[in-house]
Amino acid sequence: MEYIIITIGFALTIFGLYGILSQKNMIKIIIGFSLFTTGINIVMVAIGFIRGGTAPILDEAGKEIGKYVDPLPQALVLTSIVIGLGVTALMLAYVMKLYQDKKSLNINDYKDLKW
Amino acid sequence: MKKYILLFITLMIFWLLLNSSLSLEVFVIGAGVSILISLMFCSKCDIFNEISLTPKAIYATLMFIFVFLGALIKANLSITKRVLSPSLPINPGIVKVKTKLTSKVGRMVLANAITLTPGTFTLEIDGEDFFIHWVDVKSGETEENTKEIVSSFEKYLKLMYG
Amino acid sequence: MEGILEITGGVFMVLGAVSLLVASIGLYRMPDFYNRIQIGTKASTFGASLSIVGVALIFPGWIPKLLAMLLFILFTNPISSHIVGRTAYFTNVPLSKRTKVDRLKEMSPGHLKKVKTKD
Amino acid sequence: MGKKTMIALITLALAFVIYPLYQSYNGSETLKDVGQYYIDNGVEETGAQNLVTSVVVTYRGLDTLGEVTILFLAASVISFFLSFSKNDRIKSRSIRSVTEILTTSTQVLVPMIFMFGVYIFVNGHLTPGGGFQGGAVIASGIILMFLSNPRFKLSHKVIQFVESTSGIVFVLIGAAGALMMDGDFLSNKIPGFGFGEVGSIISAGAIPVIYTFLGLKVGAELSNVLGVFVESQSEK
Amino acid sequence: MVDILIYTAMAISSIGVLVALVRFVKGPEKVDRIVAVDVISTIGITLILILATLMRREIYIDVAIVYAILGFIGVIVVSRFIKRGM
Repeated sequence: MEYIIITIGFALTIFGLYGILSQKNMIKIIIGFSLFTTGINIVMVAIGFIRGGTAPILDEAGKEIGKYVDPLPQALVLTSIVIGLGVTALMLAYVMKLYQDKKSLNINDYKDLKW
Repeated sequence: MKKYILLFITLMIFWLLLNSSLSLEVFVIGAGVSILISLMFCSKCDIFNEISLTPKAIYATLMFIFVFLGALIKANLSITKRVLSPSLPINPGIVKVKTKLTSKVGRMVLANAITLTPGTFTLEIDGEDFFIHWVDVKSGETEENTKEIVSSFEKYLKLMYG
Repeated sequence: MEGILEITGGVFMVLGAVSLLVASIGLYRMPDFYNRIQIGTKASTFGASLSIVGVALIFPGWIPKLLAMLLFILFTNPISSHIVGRTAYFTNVPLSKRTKVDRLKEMSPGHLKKVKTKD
Repeated sequence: MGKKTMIALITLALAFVIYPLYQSYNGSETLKDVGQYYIDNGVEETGAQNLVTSVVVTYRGLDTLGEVTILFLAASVISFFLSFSKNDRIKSRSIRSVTEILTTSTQVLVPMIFMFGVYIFVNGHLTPGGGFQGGAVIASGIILMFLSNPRFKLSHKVIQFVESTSGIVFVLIGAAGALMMDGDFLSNKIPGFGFGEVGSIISAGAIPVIYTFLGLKVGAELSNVLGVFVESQSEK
Repeated sequence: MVDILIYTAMAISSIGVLVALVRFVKGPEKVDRIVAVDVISTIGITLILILATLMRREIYIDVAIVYAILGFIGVIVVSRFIKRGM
């Protein structure tokens, strides 16, 4: 079971990197970035998994099972998701500003920082 | 004033359902939050004024729920038959029906009920006309279709929301 | 040792899953968009509701939360599919060839002018 | 060498780098030391049933403060970038009128979504929820208001008031922990906050209070970002 | 016995996700994809419910409600994006 999850995580990471490198449309690059982040988050959560464990919430139903997954990676992933959201929103704002200037979403039209 | 109280009661019921507990702290926190939210939003929630709570309306509500559940089950049986039969027996079309309902809630509930019941799907609302996509069209006449699709729900909704 | 209620709940959940599968098959088989959304909305809403009823039969202590969820699903699913259907009609998604009547086309053009997609 | 081959090579290189990680992974049966410590002592030390919450708010509370600051910075930079001049305002954003069903149902749904967001962050120490999740749900309610009413405008004064007040209260509660108790910043054992029975809604000391203000702050920030995006769309 | 029934329900719903995914890939219109996503998110809610039943934990239902809210709003947002103003 945990192998499925970690495979999906790594596959999303690789697809995300491929999307960042191969796409020309800036919105699609942002989507690739977001896939990359999601893949890494999934891998982090999967590393904290324990066989037969349940969510680390110790209420009555949880105490019956008595085996919990690691809470630390989940807390880190919560932080990572929020920061990823901020970064994605910032990138979208930059893209909107760039589009207002040049009316183009193609990354090849922006050569101002190319040497 | 009525709309504030009704929104407060709705939110409170939702809160108690979510918490599934009736202890004092839950009740107090829920009441506080519900009052805040209903004060914030009730400049726009005019639809709660249309709900009437007379015994007749409550009876109509219960009857509506029964009719609706029956129609839901019938709808899904007919859908299963249609989808799984190899020849795909469909006969689609967009028809127009008229409704006499004037209240906003009633029209919304009617549209949702039409969407969830046999073979019909609300595509557009324009004044008193509902445009409905129907899997099994029999005729294009507005009156016949109104009788077939709308009238079974409408008589209860008329009592519920006026 | 299980009670009859739990077995009934399990059967309800299987029926709900079958209804969800019917939704997917209908989505796959139907000839045009409007028929697909009909099947998809009705069968998926019904399947989710049946599953919720099944869970409520297995664990009666969960009924309040499940009731909130059931009401939410029954309320929002038709709304979202109505909006998608409207979107489809006004972006000129074609109707199937088997369509008999289209009374919406006869509307006054001023009110129902189709949206031009600007690309 | 074409561009396509370069891309394929770089992707393959990443795959090769992470393949040993993937291969050496075998699902474990026991926890690592830190995780085991949290499981054993977390409930007694903080009073919160949800251990993720106790990690986020108490054990790693300072990191959360930094995280909220990053979110705040992102929101401010976005509103700085996309700020638009007040004199050229468009007449309306929409081409066609919004369907009647959406405007009607929004009046019921938005208060309920807000209530659900409040439920999520008030119960952050009992259920899989918390301030960030509740804030996101509240912001999704704001999206629904934007969608149903093309002329809807967020009141920036209210947003700024909610955001700054909850930020200040968050820091003040942390400072109160440092002053009154044994010198831990953002400790949750502050006299005056309820320590009920574990599992009831008033328990875990300052955690629900902190999470409530965190939820309000995150909700206000995300709504502000949404509002700025929508307003910059309606320019020209 | 009940567990077997629940596992059967899980398997059938998962097949449903796969069949809906075929429609998502095939299209042909954008709205077809949206409907496929709508159906998949409803099946996902049911799968979370089934998981909660198997693990016997009530708290997972909260996750399902959040998923229902986000699916509803996501569908509306995407259809508005297609129509450029509803």
